[in-house]
Formats: sequence, structure tokens, C-alpha cells
Amino acid sequence: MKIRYFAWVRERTGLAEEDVDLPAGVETASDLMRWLSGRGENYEMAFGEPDHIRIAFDQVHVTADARLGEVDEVAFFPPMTGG
Amino acid sequence: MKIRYFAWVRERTGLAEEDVDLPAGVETASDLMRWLSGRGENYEMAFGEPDHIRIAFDQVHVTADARLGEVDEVAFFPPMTGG
Amino acid sequence: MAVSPTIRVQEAPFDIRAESEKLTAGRTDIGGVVTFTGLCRDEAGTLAALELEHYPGMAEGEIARVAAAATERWPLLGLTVIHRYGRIAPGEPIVFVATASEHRRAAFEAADFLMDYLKTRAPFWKKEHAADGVEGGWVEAKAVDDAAAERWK
Amino acid sequence: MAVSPTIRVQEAPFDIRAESEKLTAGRTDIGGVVTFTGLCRDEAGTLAALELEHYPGMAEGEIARVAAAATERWPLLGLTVIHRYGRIAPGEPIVFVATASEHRRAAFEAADFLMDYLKTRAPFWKKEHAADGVEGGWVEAKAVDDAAAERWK
Repeated sequence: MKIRYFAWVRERTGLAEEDVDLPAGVETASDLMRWLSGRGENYEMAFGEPDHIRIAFDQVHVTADARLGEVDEVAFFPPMTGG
Repeated sequence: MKIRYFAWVRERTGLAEEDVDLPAGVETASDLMRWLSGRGENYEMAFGEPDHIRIAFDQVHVTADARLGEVDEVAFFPPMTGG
Repeated sequence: MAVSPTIRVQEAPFDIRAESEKLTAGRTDIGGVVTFTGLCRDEAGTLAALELEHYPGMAEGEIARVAAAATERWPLLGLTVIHRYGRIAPGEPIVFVATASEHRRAAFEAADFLMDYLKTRAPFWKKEHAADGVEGGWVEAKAVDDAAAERWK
Repeated sequence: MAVSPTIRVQEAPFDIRAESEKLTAGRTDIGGVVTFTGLCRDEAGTLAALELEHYPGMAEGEIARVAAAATERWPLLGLTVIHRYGRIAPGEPIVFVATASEHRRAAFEAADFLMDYLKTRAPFWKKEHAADGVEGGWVEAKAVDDAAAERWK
């Protein structure tokens, strides 16, 4: 599964994107953020306050309880500031 | 005093403007419309329903009870339809 | 009043781009510009043209009063109102309003307010000329426009 | 859905006049066009530029969803949304929305709605570059924008 990071989430993880194999038990976006947080200080900095993170599955907004299921691309980013 | 007529008020009176000397007792816009109505069939057609007429004194909107006082130019016209 | 409105009442068509650009040219403090352009519709092919009568002098004066009310109510950085008179063919612009402000809300509300007030207060009257050559009647004022203007009271 | 929205996400500046004219060219059924242009402000001289990051693909997709919601809600005859990304200097346009309809109310409301929704849903993020050469921080999302978007629910 591809994970993409934008804006300060990208800067904190130090990655624009990566491919990951999900371990058993990671079933929702929320689970994924918790699991990522444990992968190192950079991830902990990015995902320390998961309430401040917005999520998209296959380029559509979802909430943290959305189930990963057949998703190909997950993205994490801050609240949008365009317009 | 100059009186100006616009749109269908102009068409019904048959005049774009005229100068009149106000007779005694004509003190408000309402009085003036009543007096004009008595001046002929064309005026009666224009001012038969005074509630449908809008009024300006010296190029500023006023209501029918406004007093003529020192006014130089009175205008009568239908509700506006610009924009 | 920080802003000096641009107001024009004219028979000639106008260049919407030039008018919009004048509002922002050389400035870096404006965050949003809203424009409204009102166009002549052909009413499904039945209308040949509109003829707009106006009250010269009062038209400019009343638009200036409406514009002043907008600049007092919202923190505008720019304001333009252009209203045409005379014969106007379908597809041509009749009226143009542009508002500039630091944040978008003021620009949106002021443009909306200006149009509602121009409709009900600016001394212009539309007469329809039908496509079949018949001189049509005077357009009647709409209750929906009065109701729209009431929203701002 | 009678109208097919024009949607573009691009780095290059755009010509506001050309975009407005495309909406009405050759048509005689449109009564009103509302445009909104969002510009980069220099924050009283402290800002050198904004850097807009975006999520390619999702940006277009999300704008299309917001545009579709607008065309379902209001009887629009035309709709254009352009959003830039990359480095944008003070005074330059960032976003452009134009709506066309038979009557002005639909055009005003739809443009207002589109901006509120783009602000809170389109995947763009602004970073500030300060005039003193310092790379500034990411612009924080504003509660006022969330509240504005809530108005349409």
C-alpha cells in the first residue's frame, strides 16, 4: 500500500511517499497512524496529535475510523489552507 | 418649480418635464399628485394610482408625505427596474 | 472612508477586464475581489433588446449613496459600479459591480448588497422590445428584489 | 446536470478576462455572472511569497466534487474553478471562481459556497516565505473558514 504525506506531515516524516506492508491488526486509518507513530521519532513528531491530521483514501476525504480494506493509496496531511 | 416624469409616467403625461407654479394648499408630494391628476386625462392616467408612483425631490428619494418646501425639482416615476 | 468608489453611468459598453484590473493594479493588500456582471437575456428568443431609461444626475447620485453605504458597512479596499443606459442587445452587459477587500466575506457581502440596492433604488427603467418588432411594455419591479433588499436592514 | 464545469489546477498565472468571457461567449440566456478572485497579500510588507503545495489528482477530483455539489444545488448555466500551486508573489491571483446563471441570486450563492468549500476541502497547503528571507511556517487553517463552510449544511 502506498502512503503519501503532504505539507508539515511530509516535512516531519521526511518522506513524500513510501510503500508499506500492513501488519495484522491495522484495520483503520486511526490504527495506521498509531502504528506509524511507533516507527521512529520523525513519525512520532508527525502523528503525535492524530486529531490534527486529515486523511484521504484513494484521493477522497475519509475520517479516522475509515477501514483500510482494498485501499491502494492513503494520504495524511494537515487541515487544508488553499483557496 | 420643475417637474420631471420618467418611464410610463412620462409616456402617460406625454411630457418629459415642465415648469409649474404651485397653487396654495399644495404642500406635499401627495398634494402635488392630486393636483396634477385634475389637470387632464393624461395626468389622471399617470397619477390615478399614486401608490404605484415613486418620488424624488432634488434627485433624492422621498415618500409621498414629504413637504415641498424649498424644492427646485420634483420627479415622478415607476418603481425602479435597473440593475 | 478609506476607499473612493469609481462610479459611471454611460451608454457605451465597458471592458470588464480593464475595470477589474484597475481595482487591484499595483496593490498587494487585497485578498479578494468579487465582481457581478448583469447581462441582457433574450428570454428564449422573444426579446430583441432592452431600452434603459434613466434619470441623469440622480442615477449617479443614488449609486454614490448606495456605494457610500457599502463602504461604511464593510472594510472595502476598492469599489466600482458601472450602469449602462440606452438600447442594450441580448448578451450585452447592463451593470457591473466589483468589490475588493482583505478577506473574501466583505467583498461577497458588499457586492450582493450593492446589487440588491441598485435594483430597488437606482433610477433606471427597462422597456422590452420584442423580437417580432412589437414595442414591449415596461418591465415590472419584482417583489423578489424588494425582499432581497430587505435582507440588509 | 445541464452544465459541465471547467476545472483547472495549474502553476501558471491565468487570464481572468479570457476565463470570464468563455463563460458567456455567444450566449443570450445568462442574466448574471459572479466571479471571485483570491489574491496573495503581502501582509503589510512582511511576506515575500506564498508557496502552495497540493495533492495532484486529488486536487482536481475534490474540486470536481465541490463543483458538482454546486450544480446540483443551484441552476447554474456555467461554472469555472481555477486553482494555482507553486510559488505565488503578492498581488498575484491564487484562485478564481466564476458562476453564471439566469438570475443573480444563484450565481452569488454558488460562488460563495464554492469558495467556502474549496477553502476547507481542496487539498492545498500554503507556506509563507517572509520578506526578510526567512522561510516562514505553514499557514494554519482558520476556524472562521470552517464556520463559513458549515453555513451550507
